[in-house]
Amino acid sequence: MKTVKRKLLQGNEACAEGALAAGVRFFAGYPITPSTEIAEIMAAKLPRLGGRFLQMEDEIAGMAAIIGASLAGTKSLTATSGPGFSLKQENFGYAIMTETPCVVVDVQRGGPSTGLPTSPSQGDVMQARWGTHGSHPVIALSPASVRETFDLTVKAVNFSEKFRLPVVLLLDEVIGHMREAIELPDYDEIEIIDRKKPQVPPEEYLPYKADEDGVPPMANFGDGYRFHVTGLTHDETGFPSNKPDVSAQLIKRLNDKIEKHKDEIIITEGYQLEDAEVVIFCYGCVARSAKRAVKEARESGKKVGLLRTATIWPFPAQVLQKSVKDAKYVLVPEMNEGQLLEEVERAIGCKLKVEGLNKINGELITPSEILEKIGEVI
Amino acid sequence: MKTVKRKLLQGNEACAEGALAAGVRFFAGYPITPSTEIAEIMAAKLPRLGGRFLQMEDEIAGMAAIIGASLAGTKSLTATSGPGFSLKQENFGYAIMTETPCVVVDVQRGGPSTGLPTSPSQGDVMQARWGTHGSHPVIALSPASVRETFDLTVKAVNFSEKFRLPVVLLLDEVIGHMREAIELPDYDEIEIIDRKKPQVPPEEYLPYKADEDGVPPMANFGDGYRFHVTGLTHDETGFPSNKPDVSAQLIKRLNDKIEKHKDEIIITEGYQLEDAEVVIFCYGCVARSAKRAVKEARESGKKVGLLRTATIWPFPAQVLQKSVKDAKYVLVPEMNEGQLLEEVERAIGCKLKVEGLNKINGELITPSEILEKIGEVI
Amino acid sequence: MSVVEKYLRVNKMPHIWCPGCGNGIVLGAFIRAIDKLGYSKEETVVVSGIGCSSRASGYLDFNTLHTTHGRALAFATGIKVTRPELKVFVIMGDGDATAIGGNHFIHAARRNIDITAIVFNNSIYGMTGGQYSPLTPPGSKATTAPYGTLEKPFNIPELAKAAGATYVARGTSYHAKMLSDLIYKGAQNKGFSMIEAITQCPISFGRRNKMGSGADMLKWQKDISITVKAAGKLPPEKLEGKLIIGEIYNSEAPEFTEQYAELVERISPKRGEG
Amino acid sequence: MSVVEKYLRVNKMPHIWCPGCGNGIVLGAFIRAIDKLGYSKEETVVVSGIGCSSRASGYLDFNTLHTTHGRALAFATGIKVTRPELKVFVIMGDGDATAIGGNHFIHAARRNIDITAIVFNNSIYGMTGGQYSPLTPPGSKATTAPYGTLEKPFNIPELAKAAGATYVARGTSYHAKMLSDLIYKGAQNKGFSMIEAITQCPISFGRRNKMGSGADMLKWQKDISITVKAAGKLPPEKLEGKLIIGEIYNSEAPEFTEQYAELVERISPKRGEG
Amino acid sequence: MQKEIRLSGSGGQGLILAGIILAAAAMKAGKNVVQTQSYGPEARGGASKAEVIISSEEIDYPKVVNPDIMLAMTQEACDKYVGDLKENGILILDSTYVKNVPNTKAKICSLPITQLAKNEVGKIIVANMVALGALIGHTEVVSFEKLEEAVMERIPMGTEKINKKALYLGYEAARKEL
Amino acid sequence: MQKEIRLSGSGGQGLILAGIILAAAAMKAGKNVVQTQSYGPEARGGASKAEVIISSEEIDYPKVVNPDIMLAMTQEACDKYVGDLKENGILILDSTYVKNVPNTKAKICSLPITQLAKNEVGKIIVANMVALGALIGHTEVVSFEKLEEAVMERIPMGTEKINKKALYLGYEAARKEL
Amino acid sequence: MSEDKKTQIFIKKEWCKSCGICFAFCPKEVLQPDELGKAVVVHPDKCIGCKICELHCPDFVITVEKEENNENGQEKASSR
Amino acid sequence: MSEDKKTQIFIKKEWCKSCGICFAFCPKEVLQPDELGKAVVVHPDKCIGCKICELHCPDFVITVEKEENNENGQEKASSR
Ligand SMILES: Cc1ncc(C[n+]2csc(CCOP(=O)(O)OP(=O)(O)O)c2C)c(N)n1
Ligand SMILES: Cc1ncc(C[n+]2csc(CCOP(=O)(O)OP(=O)(O)O)c2C)c(N)n1
Ligand code: SF4
Ligand code: SF4
Ligand code: SF4
Ligand code: SF4
Ligand code: SF4
Ligand code: SF4
Ligand SMILES: [Mg+2]
Ligand SMILES: [Mg+2]
Repeated sequence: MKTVKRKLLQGNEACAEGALAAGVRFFAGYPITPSTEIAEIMAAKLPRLGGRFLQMEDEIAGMAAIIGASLAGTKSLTATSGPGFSLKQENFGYAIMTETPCVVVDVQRGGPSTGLPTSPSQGDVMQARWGTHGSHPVIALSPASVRETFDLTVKAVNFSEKFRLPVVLLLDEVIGHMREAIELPDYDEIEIIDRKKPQVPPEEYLPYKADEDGVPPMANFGDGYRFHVTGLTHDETGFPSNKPDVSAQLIKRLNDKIEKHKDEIIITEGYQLEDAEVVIFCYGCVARSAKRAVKEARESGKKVGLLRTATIWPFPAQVLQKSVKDAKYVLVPEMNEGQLLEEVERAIGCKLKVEGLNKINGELITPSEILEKIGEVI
Repeated sequence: MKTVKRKLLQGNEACAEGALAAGVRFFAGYPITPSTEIAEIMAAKLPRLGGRFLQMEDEIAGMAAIIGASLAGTKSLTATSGPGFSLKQENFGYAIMTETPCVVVDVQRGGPSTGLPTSPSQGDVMQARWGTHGSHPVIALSPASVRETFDLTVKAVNFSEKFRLPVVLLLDEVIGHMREAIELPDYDEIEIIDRKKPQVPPEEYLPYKADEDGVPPMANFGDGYRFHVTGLTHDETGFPSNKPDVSAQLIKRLNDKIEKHKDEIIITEGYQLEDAEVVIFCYGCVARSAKRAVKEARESGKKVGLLRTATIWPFPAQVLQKSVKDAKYVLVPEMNEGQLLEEVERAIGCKLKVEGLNKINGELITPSEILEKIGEVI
Repeated sequence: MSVVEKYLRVNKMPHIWCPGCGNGIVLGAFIRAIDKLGYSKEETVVVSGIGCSSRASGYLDFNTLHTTHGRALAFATGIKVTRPELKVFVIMGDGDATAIGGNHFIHAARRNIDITAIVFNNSIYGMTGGQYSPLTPPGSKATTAPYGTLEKPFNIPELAKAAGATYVARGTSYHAKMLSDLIYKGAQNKGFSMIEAITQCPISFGRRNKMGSGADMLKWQKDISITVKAAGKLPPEKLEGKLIIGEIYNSEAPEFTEQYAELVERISPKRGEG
Repeated sequence: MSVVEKYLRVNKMPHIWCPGCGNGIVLGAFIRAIDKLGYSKEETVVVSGIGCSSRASGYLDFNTLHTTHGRALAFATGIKVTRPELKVFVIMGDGDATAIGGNHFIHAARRNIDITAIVFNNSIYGMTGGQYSPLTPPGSKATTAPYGTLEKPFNIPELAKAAGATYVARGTSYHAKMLSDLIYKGAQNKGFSMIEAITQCPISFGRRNKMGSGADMLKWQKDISITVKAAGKLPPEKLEGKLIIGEIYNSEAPEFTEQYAELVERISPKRGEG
Repeated sequence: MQKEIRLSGSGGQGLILAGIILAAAAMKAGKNVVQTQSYGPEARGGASKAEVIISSEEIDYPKVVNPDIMLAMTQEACDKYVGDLKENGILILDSTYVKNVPNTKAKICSLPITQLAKNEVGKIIVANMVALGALIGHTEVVSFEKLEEAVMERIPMGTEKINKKALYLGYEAARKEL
Repeated sequence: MQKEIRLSGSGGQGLILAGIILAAAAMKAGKNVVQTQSYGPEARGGASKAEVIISSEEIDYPKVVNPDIMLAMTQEACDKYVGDLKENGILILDSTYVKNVPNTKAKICSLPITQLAKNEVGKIIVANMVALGALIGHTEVVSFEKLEEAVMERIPMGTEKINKKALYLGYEAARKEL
Repeated sequence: MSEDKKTQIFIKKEWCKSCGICFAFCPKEVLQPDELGKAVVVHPDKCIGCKICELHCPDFVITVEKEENNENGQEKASSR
Repeated sequence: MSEDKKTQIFIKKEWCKSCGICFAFCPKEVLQPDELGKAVVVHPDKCIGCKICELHCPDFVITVEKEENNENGQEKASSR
C-alpha cells in the first residue's frame, strides 16, 4: 500500500476519516461525550463530498435515519456513547432484522448510567452483543490505536455491506481522544465492499432470498425494485409471516451468515505468544498497556505473551484456544467488571487458570498493574 | 399460609395481583403485546387502592416515571415486552446507579425487532443482564406458572426494596397469557419488605452510605431528608465525584450487594434429580414441557431429572454444579438461540456434556422434542 | 382494474383490518391522491410505524418501509435527506405519531422537510386492543381508562403548525373525497405537510364507547364535522365539540433538503474537496 | 446570609459553570422566586436533565434529582402524580427540553400537570461543547454546523401553548428580576407552566459566534428584547428579529393530579375496594 | 383423567372467551385447568385458537397436542387441525363455514352454529356461546349448570338473556344429534 | 529515547491545545508521538491535563506515569502531580497561580506565565502559548522552529501575531532563566 | 334517472367483510347484504354512479364505472 | 448620592470568576476588577443599592444590603 504523509490524528478523527474512505456519505446522530468529534468532523466534511450530515433530535432518531438512508442506498454511520447506545438498541435490532447495512460507533465511557462521561471504560462490550431484545447475531470490532481505528472503521463499513447487518465499532475514551502521528493508506488502494445488487429484474426480485452465503442481494429504494421492508418476522418476499418454519429459518439464517464467515471476520494479533506461559488476552486501549507489560516482563525473563483481539464479536474462541495451548495462565485485563472474561472462561476456563484484572475507576489499566498481577503467578 | 378461594387467573393478571399484594401503588407504562393486560388491570385497580396509574407517552417515560415515584416513596412497577424493554435500557441503568427500587416486567415475545408480537420467546434473557451500558448488577426472575407469577412478582418487589435496584421479571407469552385455576395466599400473610429507612436525623444522613449489607438506607423525597440523586458517579453524599477511588468503590459495592446475597436471591426447584443421569436445566414456560418430559422418561425407565431455576440472574451456578454432580449429560432447552446455555457451559461445560435444545419459531418447545433429544443420549 | 387496484399489492388482499375499519377508506383516499399526483411507483416511498394503520405500507405497491413504533418520520428523514428526488409519504397511527412518536413529529415539522405525513387518527391504540392515545377524546372508555380518560388530547393541527409544519389539514374517512384532495394538496406543498385523517375503529374504540358499527361511526363523523370555511363564520361557542375539517394552515418557508442543497452549493466552489 | 445562599448548597460552590455563564443568573432568579413563594425546602423538589444548566439541581438545597438527558419531565411526572402535595420544578437546557426531551415536553404540557418547567435556553448544547440545538438561531455557527445552522428553531412558547401548557412565559438573564417574577407567577399557576429563560453561553455559543463576553451577551439580550405589552403595539414587521419577553399565555384548564383525585373520589364510594 | 380441548376458528369469533368460560366451568367443577391461546397480530380475521386442558392431576405442559375434543369454526381451522385429533376424538363443526367435512375417524357433530346464532338469537356475535353449548351438549366435559354459571360471570351486564339463549340453543341442538 | 511530558492546570487554560501543538511539532521533527488528555465534565474550571510522549520507538502505553517534563499552571495541579516527576525531571511553573513552590528534586523553572500573557500580550488566553514557548526554551524537546510551524497550523486565522509573540515571550523568558 | 346512461358496478366479493357501510350509504339502495352480510347489487338500474360506495368501502370491494371493462373474478352488474 | 443612607456590599471573592458582568453593569462604577479580574468595591459610597450587580452576578459573589449584617468570609464594604 502506498502511503500519504503523516498526520497527527485523534482516534475519533481517524474513525471519521475511515468512514469517509469506506464510502460513508450519511451521518445522523446526537452529540455525546466522548464521541462528539466524529459528528463534528462529519458535519464539516460530508457536505463537501456530496454527503449529508444530520443532527437528529435524539439517538433513536439518529439510528432510524441511518437505516432509512442505507435502505435508500447510502452508506451510513452514527456515533454515540453508552447512554445513546442504550437508546439505539430498539432500532439497532430493526437493522438486524431488516438486514440493513450500517455502522454504530460507541465510544465507551464510564457507566452505568451517566457515570463518568469523560473517562474511559470498556463497559459496553456485552451490551454490544446483547443490548437489543431477541436472539440475533452481531459483529463488533475494537481498535487499539489511531491507525487501527481508521482501518477497523473501513472494515466495519465493509462487513456491514457484505453481511448486511449493523456493525458495532467499540472505541473507548482513550482511543477516541488520543492523538498519534500516523500514516493513512492511499484511499485508492483501500478495499471497499459494496452490498451485492440483485442480478434479476425487478419482477423476479425476492428481497430476502439469500444466496449461498446466506446474504440476500440488496436493491435500494428508488432504484426500480419495489419491495417491502418490515421488522416483523418475514419470508423471502419481505412480507410478514408468522409461520413457524419461516420464522425459524429466518432467525437461523441471520445467525448463520455471521457464524459461517467467522474466520473472515475475526481479526487478532499475537505478540510473543510462541513460548508464553502466561498469555494476556485483551482488546482496545488496554492492549497498549499489555504490550508494554509483555515487553517489560520479557526483559526480566518472564515468558509472557499477548493475544489481542480486534474482533470482539463473534468471539475468537478458536484463536484463543490455539494461542493458549502451552500456557498455564491467562490474564484478562479489562476496564469493566470482567465482561469478556466470561467468554474466555467459557472457551478455556476448565483447561487452565483464567483470571481477570478489572479496573472500573475511570483510569486506564497500567502496565505495572498487569505486571504485578503476572508477578503473582510467575 | 391460609388460602383464599380458587380463581381462574391469567399470568399477567397474577403479576398485577402480586404487585398490588406487595404494595405497588404506582404503574407507569406504555401498552405492548403481550404485556398489556398488566397495565389494564393496574388501570382498573390502582385508583381504587389509593394508587396511581399512568399511561405515558412511551416506554422511556414509563421507566422514568416509576423511578421518580419510587424516589418519592411509592413502590412502582412497569410492564413491557422486548421493543419496550430495549427502550427502557437507559433509564434502567439510571435506576441501578441511583439504587432506586422498582420492577420491570418483560413479557417476552419473538424477536429481534418487532418479530412475532403474539408468540412466546425467551429471547431477552441476556438483554436483562446486559441491555444497559456499563458494568452493573441485575436481578431477574422468571416464573413457570400462574401461581408462581404471583409469588415471584411479590419477590421481585421485595428484592427491589431490600437491595435497592430495579428487578426484572421475565415472563413469556405463554405464562403471561395462560390461565390456570389457582389459589392465592392470604394477603396478610405474605412477607412484604420495605426499603430501610434512615436511622439518623436529616443533618447526618448520607444517602449513599451503605450499611454492612452494602445497601444504604433510603429516605423518600418530601419526607424531610433533603438529598441529591444523580446518575453520575457519586460519593456517599450523593454528589458527583470523578475521583478514581470513589468510582471504583461505588461500582464494586453495587455489584457486591447482589453477589453477597446470592443465596437469598437464587430460587430453584429440583425434580427427580437424585439419581438423574440426564439433567434438564431450564426456566419459564419451557419448564412445563420439561416436567412432562421427565415424567414420561421416568415411566420408560430413563433416569432423567429437572433443575428449574426461577432466578435467572444472578445465575445459579453453584446450585447447578451440585445438581449435576452425578449426571452425564445436561440438556438446556430454551426458546432462543441458546442464551442461558452459555452460562451453563461456563459453569459446568468442561465437566460434562452440555447441549442446548433451541426453538425460535414462536412455538413452545414440546415434551416430545425434549424426549427425542434425550433419546439421542440414553 | 380500478384506480385503487393499480397501486395495491392485490395478492396481499384481503387486508388484516376488521370489518368496518376506516383504515381502508383512508388508504383508498391516499391512493387516489397519488394517482392524481401522477407519481411513479418507483419514485414513491411510503414509510409507516407500527399499528393497525401502519400496516397500510404493506398493501401499497411502492417502496415500502414498515418501521418501529413511533419512528417512521425519523426513518423517512434519512431517506428524504439522502434521496431528495424521491416522494416520501409517512403513514402513522395516532399513537404512533403523537405518543411514542411525538418528538419526531415536531422535529420533522420544525425542519420543514418535504415529507407528507398522514396520521390515521382513530382515537385509540387499535393494534394493541384499545388503550387510550393522546388523541382520545376526554371521558372516553379505553382498556387502560376503564373510568374514562382524564387526559386532555392534543390538537395536532395546532401542534404541527406551532412546531413548524407548512401545510396542515384535517379530513375524515366520511369525507373521503375531500381527504384525498387534502392529501393531494399536502403532497404538493414543498415542505412538511401533515394531514390528520379522522377514521373509525369500530372494534377497539367504537364498541367500548357504544358508537355502533363502522357505518354508524361514519355518520357520527359527518355530524360533528364542520369545514374551516363554515367554522370561520361561527362564534367560538358554536364550535364546541365540533371537528374542524379542511385545510387549516398553508404557508411557505424554506424546505430543508433544498436549504441543504444550497449549503452544498455555497461551500463547494470555494474550497474544493475537504 | 443572602437570600440566595439560604437555598444554595454553599459547600458545592463555586459551581462548575464558566465565567460569565448565565446559568448562575437564572438560578439566582429561580431561588428568589422560591423564596418569595415561601415554599419549604422539604416540600420542594427540583428535577433536572443533563447539561450545564441541569447541574443546577445539585446546587439547590431541596430534594434534587439529576436525571438522564431529556427525561426530567417524565421523572417529575412520576413524583408529582404520586405526591401531589410536593412542589415540583424542572430545570432543563434547551437541548434537554426540546431536542431529546421534546416528547416529554409536549406531553407534560398536554396533561397540564402542575409542574413548573424552566428551560435554560442558551441556544446551544453547552455541556458537550457547542453543537447546535433546536433553539439555535438560524445561521449560527456551532461545532456541528461549521457553515451555519440550516434548521428552523422552535418557538417554544408557541409549542408549549399548542401542546396544552396553561402558563407560558419568556424571560432573559438580563431581565433577571422579571425572570424571577415570571417563575414566581408560573409556580402559582395550577397546571403546567413553562418559563423559557434566555441565557448566555459565552464559551460554547458566544465565542464561536463572535458575541463577546458574558456581559456583552447580556447587553445583546437587552437590545433584542421587547415586552409582550410593547410588542402588542407594534406591527409584525417591526418585531422581526425581536425577542418577545414576559407572560405570553396564561389560561385555566383542569389540572391533571386534581382530575385524578376527582376520579378516585368518583369511583371510590360506589364500589369499595377492587 | 385429562381432557384436552381445542377451539379453533378466526379472530373475532370469540373463541378465546369461550375457552376461558370452559376453563372457568371446569374449575367450578373442582378440576385443575389450564387455558392457553394463540392468535395472529390481526384484531379480527386471522387464525385464532384457544385450548383448555381439564384434569384431576397437576397439569404440566399447558398446550394441547392431540385434542380429545375439537371445535372448528372455519374451514381453514378445520383443515389445519383435524389431523391432530385423537383417534376416538370428537369434532364439532360449524357447518355455516365448514363446507368440506374432513375425512376423519373422529366422531363428528356438525351444526350450523353461526346460522343458528343469527337466525335464532339474532346476533352472530353469540355464535361462540352456541358453540360452547353444543360442545357441552355433545361431550358433557363439564355440566351445563357449571357452564352457565361461568358464562354469567364473564359476560357484559345486560347480555345475560341472549347468551343464555344461545348456550341452550347449542346445547339442545347437540343433544338432538347424539 | 522517550520523553514524557505532562501539561497540567485547569480547564480553560488551553492546555489540551498546547499538548496537541507540542505533539504536532514533535511529529514534524520525525518522531513518534502520542498525545492524550484528561479533563472533568466542566467546560471551564475543573482540573485538566494533557500528556505527550515523544519517542523514536513505537509507543505502546499512551499515558504518562513519570513525566520527564511537567508544566503546572495551577497550584492544585502542581501539588497533585509534582510527586510523579522523574528525579531529574523539569518542572515549569506559572508563578501567577503557583504560589507555594513544591519541595522537589526536579529542576524548577518558575515564570509568571499568565501575567506575562496579560501584561505583555494583553490577552490571558495566550498563556498556553507563553507556557509552550517557555517549555521549549527550557527543555528544547523540540526545536522552536517546528513548534512555531505547528502553532501556525492550529490557531484561528487572524491570531498569528499574538500567538507568535506569546510563544517567543515564553521562550525568551525561559532561556533567560537557564 | 340513469335511464339509459349506464354504470357498471364490480364487486370483488371475496374481499368483502360484510361491514355494511356500502348499504348504509348508497343513496339509492342499489346494494344489499346477502345472507352472510356481503354486498350484492340488487338494483343496478337505480345506480347514479355517485361512487359513494366505492370511496367508502374499506375493503376495495366495489368499483363503479361509467363504461364497460369487466375483469375476471369480479361480479358485474350493469344498469343495462 | 446615597449621601448617608448606607448600603453594604458583601463580596465572596473566592467564588468570583472574573467574568466582568458586575463592573459592566454597575451604573455607578462602584465595582472594579483587581489584577486577576475579580470584583472589588472601589467606590462604596457611590452605591445606590440598585442590586443590579447582585442579580446579575452568575456566581453569587455579591450581596448588597441596606442594613448591616456582615458574615464571616465575606469582604465587606459599607458606604459609611
Ligand atoms: C416500542 C413499542 N412499544 C409498543 C408497541 C406496541 N404497539 C404496537 S401498535 C401500538 C399502538 C397502536 O396505536 P396507533 O398508533 O394509534 O395505531 P392504530 O393501531 O390505532 O392504527 C402499540 C402501543 C410496539 N410495537 N413497540
Ligand atoms: C442520552 C444522552 N445523549 C447525549 C448526552 C450528551 N449530552 C449531555 S448534555 C447534552 C446537551 C446539552 O445541551 P442543553 O440541554 O442545551 O444544556 P446546556 O448544557 O446547554 O445547559 C448532551 C447532548 C447524554 N448525556 N445522554
Ligand atoms: S382494531 Fe380498530 S383500527 Fe385496528 S383494524 Fe380493527 S377496527 Fe381497524
Ligand atoms: S459551556 Fe456555556 S452553558 Fe456551559 S457552563 Fe460554560 S458558559 Fe455556561
Ligand atoms: S355509485 Fe352511488 S348509487 Fe351507485 S351503488 Fe354506489 S353508492 Fe349506490
Ligand atoms: S362496504 Fe365493502 S366490505 Fe363493507 S359490506 Fe360493502 S362491499 Fe363489503
Ligand atoms: S447595587 Fe447597584 S450601584 Fe451598588 S454596586 Fe451593585 S450595581 Fe453598583
Ligand atoms: S459578576 Fe460576579 S463572578 Fe463576575 S466579576 Fe463580578 S463578582 Fe466576579
Ligand atoms: Mg390509533
Ligand atoms: Mg443549552
